[in-house]
Amino acid sequence: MVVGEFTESADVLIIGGGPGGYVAAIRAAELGQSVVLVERDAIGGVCLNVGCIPSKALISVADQAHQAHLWAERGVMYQGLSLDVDRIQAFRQQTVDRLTQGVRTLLEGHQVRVIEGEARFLGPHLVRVVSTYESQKIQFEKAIIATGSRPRALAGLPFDGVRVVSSTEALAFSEVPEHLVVVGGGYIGLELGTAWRKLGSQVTILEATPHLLPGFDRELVRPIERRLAQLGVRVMTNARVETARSTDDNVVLTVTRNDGSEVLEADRVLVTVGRVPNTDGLGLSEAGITLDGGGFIPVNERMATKVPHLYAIGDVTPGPMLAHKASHQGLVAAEAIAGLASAFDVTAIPSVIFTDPEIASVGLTADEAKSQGYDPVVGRFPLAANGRALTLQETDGQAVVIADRETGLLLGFHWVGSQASSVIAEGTLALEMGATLEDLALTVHAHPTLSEAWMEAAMVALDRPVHVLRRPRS
Amino acid sequence: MVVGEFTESADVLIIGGGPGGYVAAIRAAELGQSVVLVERDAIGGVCLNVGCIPSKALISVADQAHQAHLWAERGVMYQGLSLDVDRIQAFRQQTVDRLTQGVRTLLEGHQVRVIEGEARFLGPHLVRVVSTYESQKIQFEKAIIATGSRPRALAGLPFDGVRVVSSTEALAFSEVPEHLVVVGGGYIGLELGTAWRKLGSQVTILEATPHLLPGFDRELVRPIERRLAQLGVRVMTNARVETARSTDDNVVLTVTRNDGSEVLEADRVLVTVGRVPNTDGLGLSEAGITLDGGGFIPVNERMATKVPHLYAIGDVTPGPMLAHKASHQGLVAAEAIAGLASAFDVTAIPSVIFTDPEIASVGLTADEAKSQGYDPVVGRFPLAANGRALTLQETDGQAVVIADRETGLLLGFHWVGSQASSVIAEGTLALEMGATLEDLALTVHAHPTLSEAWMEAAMVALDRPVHVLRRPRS
Amino acid sequence: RPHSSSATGRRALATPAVRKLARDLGVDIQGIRGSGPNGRVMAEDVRQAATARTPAAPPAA
Ligand SMILES: Cc1cc2nc3c(=O)[nH]c(=O)nc-3n(C[C@H](O)[C@H](O)[C@H](O)COP(=O)(O)OP(=O)(O)OC[C@H]3O[C@@H](n4cnc5c(N)ncnc54)[C@H](O)[C@@H]3O)c2cc1C
Ligand SMILES: Cc1cc2nc3c(=O)[nH]c(=O)nc-3n(C[C@H](O)[C@H](O)[C@H](O)COP(=O)(O)OP(=O)(O)OC[C@H]3O[C@@H](n4cnc5c(N)ncnc54)[C@H](O)[C@@H]3O)c2cc1C
Repeated sequence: MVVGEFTESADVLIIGGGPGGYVAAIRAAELGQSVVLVERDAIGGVCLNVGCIPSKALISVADQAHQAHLWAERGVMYQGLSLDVDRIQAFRQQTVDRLTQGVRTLLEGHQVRVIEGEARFLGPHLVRVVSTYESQKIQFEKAIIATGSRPRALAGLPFDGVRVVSSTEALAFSEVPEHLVVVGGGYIGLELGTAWRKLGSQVTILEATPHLLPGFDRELVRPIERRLAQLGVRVMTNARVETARSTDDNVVLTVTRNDGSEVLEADRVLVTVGRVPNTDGLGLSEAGITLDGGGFIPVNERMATKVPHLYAIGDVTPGPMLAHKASHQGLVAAEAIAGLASAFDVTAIPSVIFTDPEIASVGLTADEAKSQGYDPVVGRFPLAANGRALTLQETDGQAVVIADRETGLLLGFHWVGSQASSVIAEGTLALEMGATLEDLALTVHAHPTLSEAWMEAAMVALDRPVHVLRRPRS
Repeated sequence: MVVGEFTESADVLIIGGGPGGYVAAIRAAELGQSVVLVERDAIGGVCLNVGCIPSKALISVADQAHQAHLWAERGVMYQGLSLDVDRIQAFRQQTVDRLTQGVRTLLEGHQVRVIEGEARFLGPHLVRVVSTYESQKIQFEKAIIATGSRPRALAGLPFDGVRVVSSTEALAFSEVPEHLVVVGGGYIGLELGTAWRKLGSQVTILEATPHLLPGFDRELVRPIERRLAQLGVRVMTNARVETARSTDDNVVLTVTRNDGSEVLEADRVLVTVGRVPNTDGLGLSEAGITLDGGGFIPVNERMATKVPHLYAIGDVTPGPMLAHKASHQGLVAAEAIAGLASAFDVTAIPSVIFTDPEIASVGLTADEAKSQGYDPVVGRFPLAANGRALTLQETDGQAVVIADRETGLLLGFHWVGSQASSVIAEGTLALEMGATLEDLALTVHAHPTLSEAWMEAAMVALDRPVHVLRRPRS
Repeated sequence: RPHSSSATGRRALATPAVRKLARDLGVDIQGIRGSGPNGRVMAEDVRQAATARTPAAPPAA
């Protein structure tokens, strides 16, 4: 029971300051709403503080350390390489601080009131916000729930924050682990496992299914499997942690595979087996909201829940858990609240994985296209035949375009290789614009650039390849 | 006079095996023509042998050497960094060899007959090809002239191949110059000057006009000027070489500027003051072709010259001297010859400069848009506010989009900053597809990626910025 | 419309594939009034222009 509570009011209350919530706040304020944003932890959410940004900062440093080995044979040689983990971590933190400070400045500039504390619904138009020192109520016309997600824990291997950790701690290790075991071969496990391997750790990745990156096209994943092998990362698929026991300096894991079991000793265990939406402990039932079977909040294309004045965006809603999905939904929700006709109505959401090499994908795979009733034609172009890739010494990978055979309508773009994150945008725009193979093939692509591979892949699909030999059609 | 000459014949004769000629040869063969390709020097032309490819290979190595210094403060510390110029040059040559070998394999696979030698027209349907050992005549139905261009010499500073050199020799220096003077502040001079500076040479760049990269938007060039200054490259604008005298180990240059003159001593002088088309010495008048004032071959949109069965493509035709222009024209010429309805009918040709940072540009600048009668709206987004740029520590630069205020039609994309070469493709596709600011703003861009800056720039132009504060409209 | 292609002699607004279609069907795209947004010439506009221009062609079937 809290005494002397103060009650604020706002047109729009936003709960959660991640890439969903803070973008919604900026847009709502731009549209003239009075906005209160409640954040219990750090502005910027998972993405800016312990997700997208710090992981990519760590990966950049790790890449640099690794590049050093590769370039010796090309004439850039050094006698010794040493890593200063304190400086690496300071760089990661600076990057985070610069961006989160930027977001705070934007929120101030838009007169968004930011309140620190944990929000919980008391009713459909009222929340209580509790922080360490105080508590207050906020009354609102409309609200946007943008509380994001948290790492899923494994029953037999609970997080202890030191030896058995989530991505949050694995981004901030103050020393390079001796042996890091990554439980879960999804994108977060691969990104962080690769980074720490490049910084010197022995790394083992355990994946319960038969393949790394389940759900991704096998052919796209192959260059990553090759690179992991070259790096000396041990990958164990069909592997399950049976028992785990922590000693003073180690965790001892018993891992079973098809063919038997094995004991692994690790000084750090990173568990990345998915994320769960933060929809518990929010008092959603007081607000009248019911969750779907996965704990997500069902929304319509204007991001409204069943309770018309309550909206939800980002990781708490069904669909891919991606920052750019959260932000785009944030814009839609803010505009819908302000009375604009906006809707979440996109042809495709790209996804990027910052492994080595990177993978990016947007739209349909050939199989998905088939199951949607298309007769897909596939054009592939290897980066080994791309001049820019050669000059960068990044020839492992390929560009793949998927189109409808009859109309040439582009359906999907997939890239494994250098700078996937940068080249995928052309694919997303092509899908949104309803471009065809001819459109892509007839668009002049600068030479020598990686994106030429999209154009060449389109020419392969059109059966008029230039830089690869024509193959008998299937 | 040559005795016992042999005469071959072909449907299509192509003179010059650069990115124009070899691409035309592949496409013509694909379309069922019998093709002879004559090349006097090396298959792949300037671009693959002494242009695009080796320059970018050298730039990659130089960047790597330079990065090594930058990353120390982020915790990746190298001891005893040294450069092995032999290995660097071997890497450059390997890259070239791999690509030119690939092109030779493609030509073989398409049954293109490649003849070594120099071609010269004897008449509208006949050339003589002279090589070191032999000479022959080739009779043809149609021909494509793709003889490219060569470095322009400066009257007072003739190439001597050792001290006063063109880009060809400057790519292949067997030692890092002590002091490299670059005459000409165009893209080739800047690319190579920056690379050799990063490899340790003292570098001075002389530019006769008031600005580096004449013709480019000043605001795009500024980050490059800043970087050159940081690197310790001396840039002298409004500077002209008055006299030059070679000694045994040096060239002594007298350089005049507005305010007086100065003497520079250099062990190497790279002259890059433009390129001239290879249209002399070809016997073009025997073929009935007349040149324009600049020495270029006028062509129509099907790449045909005034003589209907003779086509010309690439650097010998008016317009930008770029490899991708040459290749696209090569496809058009080959298809036109085979009776297809193809035409060189593109909305925009992108151009990329591999300076530090890179610049890429496609479509109109604001000034050009104005002079074409548009009321342009400009959206700028700084890379310092882009998360991916921060994690790469490449925050200098910006994305600029130009659109028609009334309709939102996108007119131009300009980028200075990291990976300009990769992100520009989205801009070219947008222009070709007739996309608008709304199309770009509503296309979900993956986070964290550099291309998000295009989307943010579009939102700035639409006056609903997210990651920068709104500015009072001008 | 002050910015339509015919008024200023600017290029017709159409995608590369539609411009190719016009060439393949032998239609001058500059002369077509586009039905798409911003006066954009769509594939259908080109096909219609091609049919309209060849009334002499015998009707199919
Ligand atoms: C290691 C890692 C790497 C990732 N990399 C990428 C990537 O490269 N690209 C990508 O697109 N995605 C990436 N993601 C996923 C991305 O971080 C999420 O999709 C994104 O953060 C979701 O945004 P959101 O706004 O929905 O929620 P969040 O970012 O999770 O933000 C929710 C916020 O709400 C606050 N909150 C929760 N409950 C309450 C409450 N009751 N009261 C007040 N505040 C509350 C939380 O403290 C949090 O700050 C990564 C994730 C991880 C863990
Ligand atoms: C250092 C440098 C860097 C460059 N970087 C880039 C870049 O990054 N991107 C870009 O787009 N462009 C770049 N260029 C420009 C690019 O190289 C040219 O635009 C391109 O090579 C033109 O192609 P082409 O086929 O017209 O002619 P070329 O590549 O010049 O090929 C012409 C060929 O014809 C042969 N030839 C000439 N006369 C005869 C004859 N009489 N008989 C037989 N053969 C003959 C020549 O030997 C040559 O091989 C660069 C140029 C230089 C010098």
